[in-house]
Amino acid sequence: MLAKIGIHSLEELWESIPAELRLNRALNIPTAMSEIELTQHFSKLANRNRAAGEAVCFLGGGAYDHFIPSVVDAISGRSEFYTAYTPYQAEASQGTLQAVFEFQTLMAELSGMDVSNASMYEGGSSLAEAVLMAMSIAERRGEILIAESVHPEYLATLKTYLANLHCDVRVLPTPGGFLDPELLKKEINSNCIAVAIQSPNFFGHLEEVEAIAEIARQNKVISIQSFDPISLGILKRPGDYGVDIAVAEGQSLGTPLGYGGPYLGILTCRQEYVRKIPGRLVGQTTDRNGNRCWVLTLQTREQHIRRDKATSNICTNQGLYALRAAVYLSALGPKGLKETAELCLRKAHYAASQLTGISGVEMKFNRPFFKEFTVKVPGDVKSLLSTLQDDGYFAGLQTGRWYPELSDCLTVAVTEKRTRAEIDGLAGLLKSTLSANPSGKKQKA
Amino acid sequence: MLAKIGIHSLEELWESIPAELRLNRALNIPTAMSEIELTQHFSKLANRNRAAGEAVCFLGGGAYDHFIPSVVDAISGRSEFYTAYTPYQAEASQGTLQAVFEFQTLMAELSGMDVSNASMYEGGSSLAEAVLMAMSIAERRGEILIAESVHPEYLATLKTYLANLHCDVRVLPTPGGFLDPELLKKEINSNCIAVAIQSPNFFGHLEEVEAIAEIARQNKVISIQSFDPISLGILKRPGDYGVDIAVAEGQSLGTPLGYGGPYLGILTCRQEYVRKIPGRLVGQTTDRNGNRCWVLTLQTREQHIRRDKATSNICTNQGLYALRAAVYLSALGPKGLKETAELCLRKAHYAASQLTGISGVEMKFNRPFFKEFTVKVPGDVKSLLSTLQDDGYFAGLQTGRWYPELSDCLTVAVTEKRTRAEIDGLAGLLKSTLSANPSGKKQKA
Amino acid sequence: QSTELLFELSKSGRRCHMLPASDVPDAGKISDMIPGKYLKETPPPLPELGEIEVIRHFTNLSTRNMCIDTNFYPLGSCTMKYNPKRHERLAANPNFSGLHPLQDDASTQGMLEVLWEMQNFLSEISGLPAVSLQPAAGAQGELTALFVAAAYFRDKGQTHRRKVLVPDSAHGTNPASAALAGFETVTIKSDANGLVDLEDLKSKIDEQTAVFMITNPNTIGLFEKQIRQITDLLHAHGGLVYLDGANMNAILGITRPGDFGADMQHYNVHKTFTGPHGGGGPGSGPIAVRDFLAPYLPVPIVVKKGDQFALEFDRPKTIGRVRSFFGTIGILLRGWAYIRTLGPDGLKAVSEHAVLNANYLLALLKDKYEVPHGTRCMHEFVASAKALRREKKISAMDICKRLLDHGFHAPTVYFPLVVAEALMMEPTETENKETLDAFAKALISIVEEDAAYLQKAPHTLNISRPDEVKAAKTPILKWAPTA
Amino acid sequence: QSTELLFELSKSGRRCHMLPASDVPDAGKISDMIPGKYLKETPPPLPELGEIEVIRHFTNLSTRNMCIDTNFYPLGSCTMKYNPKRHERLAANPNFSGLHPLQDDASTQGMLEVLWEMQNFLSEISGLPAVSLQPAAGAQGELTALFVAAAYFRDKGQTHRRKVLVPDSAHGTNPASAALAGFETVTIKSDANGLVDLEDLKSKIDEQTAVFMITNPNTIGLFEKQIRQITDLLHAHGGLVYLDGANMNAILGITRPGDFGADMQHYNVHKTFTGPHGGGGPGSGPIAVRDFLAPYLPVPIVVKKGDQFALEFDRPKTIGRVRSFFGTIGILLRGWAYIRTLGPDGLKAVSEHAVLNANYLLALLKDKYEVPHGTRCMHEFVASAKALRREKKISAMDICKRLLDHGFHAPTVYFPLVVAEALMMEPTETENKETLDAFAKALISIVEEDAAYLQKAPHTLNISRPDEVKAAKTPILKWAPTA
Repeated sequence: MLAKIGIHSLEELWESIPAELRLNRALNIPTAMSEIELTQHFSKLANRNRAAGEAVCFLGGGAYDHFIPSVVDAISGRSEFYTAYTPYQAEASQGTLQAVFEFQTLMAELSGMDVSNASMYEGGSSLAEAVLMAMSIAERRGEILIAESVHPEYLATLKTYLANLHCDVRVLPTPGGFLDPELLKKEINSNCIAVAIQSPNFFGHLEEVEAIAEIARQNKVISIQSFDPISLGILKRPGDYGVDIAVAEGQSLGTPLGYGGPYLGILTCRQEYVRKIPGRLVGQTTDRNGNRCWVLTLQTREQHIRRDKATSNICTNQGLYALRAAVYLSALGPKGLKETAELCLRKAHYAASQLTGISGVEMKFNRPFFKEFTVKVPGDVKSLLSTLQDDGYFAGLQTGRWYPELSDCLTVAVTEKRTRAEIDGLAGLLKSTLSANPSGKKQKA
Repeated sequence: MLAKIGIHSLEELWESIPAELRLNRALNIPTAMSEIELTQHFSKLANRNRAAGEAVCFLGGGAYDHFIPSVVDAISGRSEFYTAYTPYQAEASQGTLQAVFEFQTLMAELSGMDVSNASMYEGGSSLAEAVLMAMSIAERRGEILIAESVHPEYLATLKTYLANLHCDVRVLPTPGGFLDPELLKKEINSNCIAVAIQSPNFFGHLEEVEAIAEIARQNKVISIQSFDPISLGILKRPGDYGVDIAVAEGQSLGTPLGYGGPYLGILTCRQEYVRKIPGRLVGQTTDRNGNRCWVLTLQTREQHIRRDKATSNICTNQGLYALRAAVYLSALGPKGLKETAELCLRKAHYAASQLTGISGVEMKFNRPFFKEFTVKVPGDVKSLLSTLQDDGYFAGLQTGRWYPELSDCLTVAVTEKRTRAEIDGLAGLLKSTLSANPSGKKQKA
Repeated sequence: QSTELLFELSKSGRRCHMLPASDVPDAGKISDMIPGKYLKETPPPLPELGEIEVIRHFTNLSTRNMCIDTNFYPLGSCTMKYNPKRHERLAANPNFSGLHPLQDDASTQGMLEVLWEMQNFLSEISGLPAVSLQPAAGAQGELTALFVAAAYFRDKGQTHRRKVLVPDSAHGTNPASAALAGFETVTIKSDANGLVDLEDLKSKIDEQTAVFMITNPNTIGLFEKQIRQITDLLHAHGGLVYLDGANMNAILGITRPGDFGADMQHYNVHKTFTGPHGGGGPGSGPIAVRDFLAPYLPVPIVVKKGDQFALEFDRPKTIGRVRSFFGTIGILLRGWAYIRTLGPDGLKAVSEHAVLNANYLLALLKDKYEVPHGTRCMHEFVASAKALRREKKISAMDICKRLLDHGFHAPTVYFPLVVAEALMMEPTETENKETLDAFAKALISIVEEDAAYLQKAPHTLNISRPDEVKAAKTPILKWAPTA
Repeated sequence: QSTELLFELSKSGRRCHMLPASDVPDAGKISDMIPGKYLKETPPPLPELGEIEVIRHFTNLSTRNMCIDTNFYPLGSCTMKYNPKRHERLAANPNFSGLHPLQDDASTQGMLEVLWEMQNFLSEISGLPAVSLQPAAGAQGELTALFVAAAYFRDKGQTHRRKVLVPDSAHGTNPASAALAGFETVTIKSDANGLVDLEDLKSKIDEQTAVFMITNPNTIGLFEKQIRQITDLLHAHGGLVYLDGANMNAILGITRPGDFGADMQHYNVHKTFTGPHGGGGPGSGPIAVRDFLAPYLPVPIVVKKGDQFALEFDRPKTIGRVRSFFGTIGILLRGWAYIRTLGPDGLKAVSEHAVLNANYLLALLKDKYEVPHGTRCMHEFVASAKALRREKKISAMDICKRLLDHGFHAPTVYFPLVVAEALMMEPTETENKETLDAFAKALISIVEEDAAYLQKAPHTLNISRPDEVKAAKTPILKWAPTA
């Protein structure tokens, strides 16, 4: 090969790199490992983790321990899907293109919205992109209203995205565990571009989506809802409420917890905003023989053609996880989704009743909830959680980590995987821990 | 569908089954479980097993804890391979057929023999089938000689297979840990049909294959060797020694321990016996356009055509595990196989030196060994093993389980996966256990 | 993509799997550890490939297969039904797949519980009390059952019972197994209805008869209505009845071999309880037998003592072993999972839908294809292309090959031997109506095509028909550099 | 096989995944738990399918893709190299894949150690001391770096720096990211050699310049020899240099962005460190920056305190977050495993072979294809079909489509914009000589073919060329019953 190129040594490959810029030493990283060594090393590291599967997981906060049917792994493990690139060459990529088209349809059906894109990174940046999209629709800068009950990390993401765009983010307080529409009515004004809420929200409670979408509409403000896909097995959908843009973290739809990623951003909207939607879109068309087929379409919206006029820079998205979600929803079907949602609801409500049956434990907010809820507990929450963890329970999130005023609270998520025995186990352990030591700190033997 | 058939109820489907023969109750088996429940139940059962991966495994005896490169699982996990049937329709099965043809070639290269079939069930029945094949070659009944150092379960299988065929199995003793060729010379006679040995044998030691094959040849007796595929990275091959039929347990070639199955039987032989070989064979041919392709061939030997004249009834074999072996050997290549064998050898010899460095522990036999060896230990072997197991070591096999006269022995296998730290750990623990309590029973705290 | 062989792709020096360096103290040369006379200088001439080459080669090969996950596979008697993905996930659980077969029972209690349950399930489904999970495949199960029968008669001093009776419609493994168990085979004819000819049976049964091997439903897809008379007849003559369990998919929870008089049966776990077929294995062929045959079963058997499970080896009358270690665990686990997820109602529904689908397909086809043995069937039926061959020069094989073009795997052809130009079709319960409709439509369209065109089928696959005669005449069974 | 959509295959009542019954005490109707006004009577109209239908549908769809495991994929700048299977096995380890992102650090020490090492590796490879693993993809990494730059200038009171300079050969995401970070884009021309036109740069740089975004090696596959002059120039004007790391595959262990003057860079872990591309994601786009920019990086960062690892959130000048949770862990794990299995020598060999392969392919093609920017390249090069188009009416697109017939994925076409009829080819280090030879042979044979035939290519795939204009004119973005 060197001869064909016309060089005599590999060294000559680098002749265009000025000598003084070359690294004249080996990189300071560990030397190579064989697969056997890597496997053994990784296994030791794995033993220093305690996975959700090794404890009983009541953690939520945007990432949920839902069951993943084996069909999902079977399909996404096919290398034709996972080692393919973005389907630029439609003729050689109909598999991916059709699957994404099906994902788009499923997302539209699920959310009740008109259109979905091919996916976003994850829930937080999806919300930020939805706001950017609203700004693009409004064709002006202005204020963004957002409920404090939205996931705090989504809010942080939004603030970072808007930091340089001369667009203020105003957080509307939610002291009752939800955004009071009356407050919104007071705060909304003609400078506002969008109002963003999450329902079920970070505390697990439902927002008054219908009223908020209506107030937004009356004020010509774009309404944005971040939703929980599983909840839509029983709850009204964003589209039913008339919201303009609906986004979600799609992790619940067949993605492992994975310490937070890769996850799946979902972004859907009303038909009229279709040309403002960020990211990729797959469209149906026909080939020269009149056969139905699929292509990436409306690419002129994308940054690689519009370049500096783009309102989003998203390029690679979450193709493989969109596929997983499509397989997940195909496997569940409408009845499976409804049953899953109902199991979450029933088990979460049972858990709430068992926990609040313990002296000193009470619901923080008196609001309807789906699979997650926030309770007030006596004593130091952090050490209480640590005690429960020692006994095999990830009992919930320390709400005060994000909301200092809720430092006595615990946010508990219950999926369809949790059994009555596990819920009773948590309640029993919490009760005994609290009664043994009301400060929440377990006395070590 | 009922209307098309012309019936009104599912019940009518059974009208050809006399009513009195029908089961008029539900089967007495547990009621249906969803995938979630099954997963949770199975996970509890799994926790009641202690896998080789959760302890340090020095167990061998025909099943070895070799490393399986990830490429093996990646390929055998493709449903085009694992959900296909026997390749009866060659045009729709070229994938399987070519892979099996490659397996046959790899087995022939590995063993140094002329021909391999498409696989057998596992090592024990492969040896039995090799003997049946020898009987078919000899075209008579007569005596089978077999070394006592062959895997005792292979011997048991052989005896079962021959129980009704008027063919005696005579076991030749191996007091020195191998079959002494001089003994064979004495015992062999004109009534003998075949002599079977295993090298490395059940104790881990090498047999005098060359001498034994030569004695067999001189006596017009078929020589059969059961071999260890991994050992052939450094050892002379059955074909190099001139044995007539070489069989093996192929588990070492990419098959998980799996509590004993599915495993992979290998059967290879000299060219002249090709039409006596049991099981399926894939052959190369051309299609009508002259393209090279593959088909099942020499099927007239098989029972579904010869029926009651068949000398084997094997039908389904181990297609998927033959594929795994083919991928395994492709992944290793000649250098990888040699390095694997050399690591086994070096680590086994290091382990032997460390163990026999302990007072009271000594090699049982003074014979060359590959990756497995048998030592004499003081005290009660069974409770010693149980003590070591409590501390995380499957230290070896209690040789006396199969050979009462070796009740003070331990057979230890060491693969390339074992690290120096693990070997030192075993030696250290054995030493401290024996010195604390020479009877081998650890005093519990 | 390329169909070059691994060996043709090999280039010296390429590596895929890398090994670590030895971490134990250097003990010198290999020949210091093993005398040189046992050693070979160079390793076997395996191909040398990089990882991308290994993966592309086998991945591209895989695409040259039809399989259940991509195509309908109505291969009669082989019961190619869908293999649920949950089974694959469970079987890969490292706390099952990583167990060494010689670990002590205390460290394998979860495994033993599954196997113990599986013994019980198979016993209940067959109506026969004792089960051995050991046989590695259906054919070995047959053989094992005949070993058991031989041991039983030997034990009873009836070594004169040398005959095994086998219907002419039986699977080819039946007579082969009989021969290997030391018996002589006597063939029993089928009658005009495709059932065992009772008169022929009566004329051949005698005091030398050891076993009658019957498949029920038989390979024509019919239930042997006279099964009770047959089994009574055998028992009256001191013989045993062996039930070839290949077609159990038709009768789960509907009728039980033990109840209709069988003394022994095997199962194909990979058929009835949907282990994947793996392109030709692994199988798993457990057997179930009556109480009086239990002592002869292979060892070990799983027993429960209190709340502990154990392998029992101490069974003095055992035939011994038919393989090393316990059995084809990976397939047994899948079968167990199948039974646990279906339960009694689900298992019965399997057979209901298997039989429903077969009858529906039969109804769709019977006007265009001759079905010699009636208009109703159990889980499969056998059509004949005899008339088509005579009238249109279209053979069963031509139909098969042309079906491949339509994206359907072919049915079993030229079996059973009692039907000329046989096309044996088993749709199984896992296929839906649309698939059966499409398959019937394809079959019907094929008989309207030009015979010369059909004789050249398939037209759209990777290869056209292979020359099988050439393959058998001068067999090329491995690649060689000069070939 | 069928290309019916899921929704067209749906039949009422079919089920795949079954759920267990509720095991908690019945608390009544759903509307007793949630007021009816929030509830919907019927669930969303998802398709209803059995498991065999789900699996067959998606399995058959998969066969309508080219992918790395089956085909050569010389997609320039996308670095489609082989993805080792060991990475997939590791990433599936339940003790990694099963971690909840909000577990406390004490329960995730193994994970944090991997991530901490990965930060260090990426720092060492780039020569830039501080790393954030958070960005979800390369484009988000770019954006994050520009957020960091904006925060830095704001912190320094230099809010007047509004301009981001971008070469005309840059990736399209560069100007888009600049716009989203609130900057204005100024385009810098390429010179005749395909490098940054230094004079144009000098003429446009001023005190309003915030950042110069440079890709090096650039998208033409050339190393920007004057990189040191460029970076000195920027620094002299108080600006920062951002290195688009899409082409890092060419320079691992050879030269480091930090050493040639870059202040910030992103990585595409899925390109350089071979995360699988997933048919369009997930990606992972970590960034590395100089010390003085470190305070602005997103939170959290992994820190080591004694022998414990922890997530550090308390970084007062941080830009905040660009996504929720830590980052694209699954891809980062694969990247980490890649670096650990290659080591320093292996990483350098990656770049050596990537550049060797590209130069070899270039040498094979240069007599038949115009390569406007010289006869040597780094890891990729850009050929032009301009002359072919003029002389033979063969467009870059025609060549691409015809390559598909040969079993090769097409190169990147019509990019970079500075080359007419561009064909951007990147073979990567994982392809062997035989593949490059076959690919070159196909490319050379294509230009001898009839233009009309090429314009109708591909001829052998599942579909012929789709009507993209129609797709964009009246977009059909989802299935509807009447469509």
